[in-house]
Amino acid sequence: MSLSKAELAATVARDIPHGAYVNLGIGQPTMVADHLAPDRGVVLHTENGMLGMGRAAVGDEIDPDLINAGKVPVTQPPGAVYFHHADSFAMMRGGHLDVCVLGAFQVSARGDLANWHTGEPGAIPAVGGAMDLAIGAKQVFVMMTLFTRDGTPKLVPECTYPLTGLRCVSRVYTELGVFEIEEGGVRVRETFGITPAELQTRLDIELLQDRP
Amino acid sequence: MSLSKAELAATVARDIPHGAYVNLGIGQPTMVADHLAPDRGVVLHTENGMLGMGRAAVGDEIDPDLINAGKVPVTQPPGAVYFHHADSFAMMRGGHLDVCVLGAFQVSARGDLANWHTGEPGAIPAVGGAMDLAIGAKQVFVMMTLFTRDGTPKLVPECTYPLTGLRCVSRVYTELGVFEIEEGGVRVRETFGITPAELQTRLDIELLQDRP
Amino acid sequence: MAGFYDSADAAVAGITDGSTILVGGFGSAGQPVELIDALRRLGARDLTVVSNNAGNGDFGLAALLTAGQVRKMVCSFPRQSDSWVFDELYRAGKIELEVVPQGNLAERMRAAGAGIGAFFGPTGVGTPLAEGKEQRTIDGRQYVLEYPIRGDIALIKAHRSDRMGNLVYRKTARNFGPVMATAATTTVVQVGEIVPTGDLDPEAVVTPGIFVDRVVEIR
Amino acid sequence: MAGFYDSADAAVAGITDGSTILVGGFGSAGQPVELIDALRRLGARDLTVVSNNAGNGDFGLAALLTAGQVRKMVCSFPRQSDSWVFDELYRAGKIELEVVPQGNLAERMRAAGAGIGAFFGPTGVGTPLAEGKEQRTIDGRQYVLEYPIRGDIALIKAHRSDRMGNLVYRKTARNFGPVMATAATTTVVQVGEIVPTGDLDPEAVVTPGIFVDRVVEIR
Repeated sequence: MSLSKAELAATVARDIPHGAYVNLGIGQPTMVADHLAPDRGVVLHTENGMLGMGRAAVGDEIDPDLINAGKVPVTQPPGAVYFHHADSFAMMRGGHLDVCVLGAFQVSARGDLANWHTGEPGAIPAVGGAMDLAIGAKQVFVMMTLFTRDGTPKLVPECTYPLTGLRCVSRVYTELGVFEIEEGGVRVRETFGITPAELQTRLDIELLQDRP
Repeated sequence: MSLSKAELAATVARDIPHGAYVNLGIGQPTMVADHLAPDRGVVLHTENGMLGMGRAAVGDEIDPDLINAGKVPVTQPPGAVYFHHADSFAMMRGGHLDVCVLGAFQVSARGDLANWHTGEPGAIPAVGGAMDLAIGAKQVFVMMTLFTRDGTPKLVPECTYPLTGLRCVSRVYTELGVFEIEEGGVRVRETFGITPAELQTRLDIELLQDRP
Repeated sequence: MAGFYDSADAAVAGITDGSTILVGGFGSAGQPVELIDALRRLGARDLTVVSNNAGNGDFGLAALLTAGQVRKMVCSFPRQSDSWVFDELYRAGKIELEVVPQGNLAERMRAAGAGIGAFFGPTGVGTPLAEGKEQRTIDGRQYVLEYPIRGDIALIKAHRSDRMGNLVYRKTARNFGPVMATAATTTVVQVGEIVPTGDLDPEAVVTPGIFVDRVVEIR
Repeated sequence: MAGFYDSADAAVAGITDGSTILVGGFGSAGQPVELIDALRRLGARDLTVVSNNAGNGDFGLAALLTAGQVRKMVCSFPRQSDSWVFDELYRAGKIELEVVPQGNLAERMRAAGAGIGAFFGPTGVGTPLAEGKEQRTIDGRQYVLEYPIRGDIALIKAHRSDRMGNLVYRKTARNFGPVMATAATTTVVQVGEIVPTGDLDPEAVVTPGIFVDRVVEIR
């Protein structure tokens, strides 16, 4: 069986090291937080100026001055700290975060990321922190469906959408499999409800199938 | 009568605008603080990370964690704030201070400053914050004796000592006169116990004598 | 030395047509709505506004856009679920847009405030937003040369000010405020409360008063 | 994630010969004397030490120099009234010295921590300390290109830490600590007190725990 969105989020969460500093991009990556048990000691960064971010706020907890990068109200657990935007992005760009988890339109076989712009003529460009996040962690995990709705692969030889970052993705999590971007190519780490051989037939990139 | 050191400090203090943010370099410039009445609202910066620095600490006030750039214990008046070294120097280099008052070995007619190194072969070089202070304020005032002990002028056509900063001095306060460094040359602003004409005979630079 | 004003209108007086205005806030958090409203009433036009977003709903920055006072937006993320005012102006060709990655926006304003002439940053290498920019490889890594972004005016919101203009912020409403305060010729701040000098913890002040020119209390 | 150690010796264990060590402090204020003493006992040699000064009296950094463990000092102001240890080594040709303007020292470490590849700074233009460096005129002002200073290890002193490694400092002892914490691969901190997580004001933390690797309480 291919993974549900919740299962995919749980799979990403499983691979985040104990005590890691992590930024979860807006959208689907936010769901990873639901699968990080407190005893894992994972510390969440939100680029609008907070480390140690808590869960989504509910009811009386909602405070318009306390939001995440997706502008969703969150909570302040013990040990949380605040800083300004330049310090927050210096923290990212300086490579201090262990993991960023991002969504994507496309990832190339060498780890190029496209996730900010579809390149459509009428679209209003909006990059936010995407380009900083793409280069802002020791490891960048992408969470996405492996195919678009019309069946086109999103793990591709070369991105056709405008790039967010060059050679920045370390791992790609999809409903059908987890892929490691290595120097020599893309390695299949695990598959869900499909064999590696079947996966190979549906993708335009050469998959490395076995750990050396 | 030429000015005493205390009178010179009072003269510099007189010319600091109400409410100005000021850095007083170590050594003689520190004395300016004694002549800044509290109602002048002048706020002192010390580059080791404090704005709103108080007077020298005495007796029980002495706290080894609370010192000025000369490593002298000082006090913390209401409204004082602390910041780290990068923020402190960003404040200076960004041109936010109104006035820096510095000592000097030499100042050139176009405002070059030499105050960090005598250039002697055996001397251990030590620049500290001098080069940052030299370019770190809207106006840089120099306080110095006009002549060395052997009578050589310190306001010179070209500095012979290694430079601290280029074209950075706006005004020079000495025991014999105050000099304004202008685009067109050095203007005598006031003299003490000597006539401008006499001063001219003792200096190797052309003095502009009258306000245009 | 910070000056204290009785109203937002008094605090923004004198802002001229054609100014570049740095506007604090990330979405609504930290957005200095009352100062922006006063700028709208002042009527200054042909403005360049630097802000992370391009307005939310019909208030604050969005209302300033509606009034036609803004020639150009410099921001990282104009397109939001409630950015219909900007979207319509942009599609009608009535407003210019310069998109800057969020970290570059912050770091370029920091550079302006810190006297940095330019810096080689890692963000955007190989992307359309780095096209035409000087690039350099340093220690095996590629960088893009970025220049400071300066403002004539910064409009920001803080939590408290003392009478020296020292500021503290509140939670993630801090965001761009401290950086913008350093990057503008004149920094105008709306605060929730003005407290006596000495009441703020000297270790906890985020923006020293040297960066603050005008303060107005908006409760 | 910050680790907590029972002694200064345990906290500095593993520092190897040839390391570049960033050492906090401005004179004695903020100097992590107990960590430096532990480094001396550890015996690592051939060190490059980056610190504002080159030691005071016969203790701390000065004692490390006396022990002959430091090959090179990078600092802004080695020469002080009580820097006789350094002075003697320097005049005897037993230690190298690189003098860096104090603001460049701070900003270059900040650049290392912030992922900046290099920056054009205003300090030192036209002086001997800018000789041989790339220069550029930007917007009519001259600048010198400065590169990051990175450390393998930072040894710093803070006032308090919580169990997340979040740090607050005390008065002007803050100085280089927060910048060095960002610029080193491994940051070791001696604090006066470790407090329970939640006891520090989240608005007043200066160094977030992400920059802190090892903490030891030295009362």
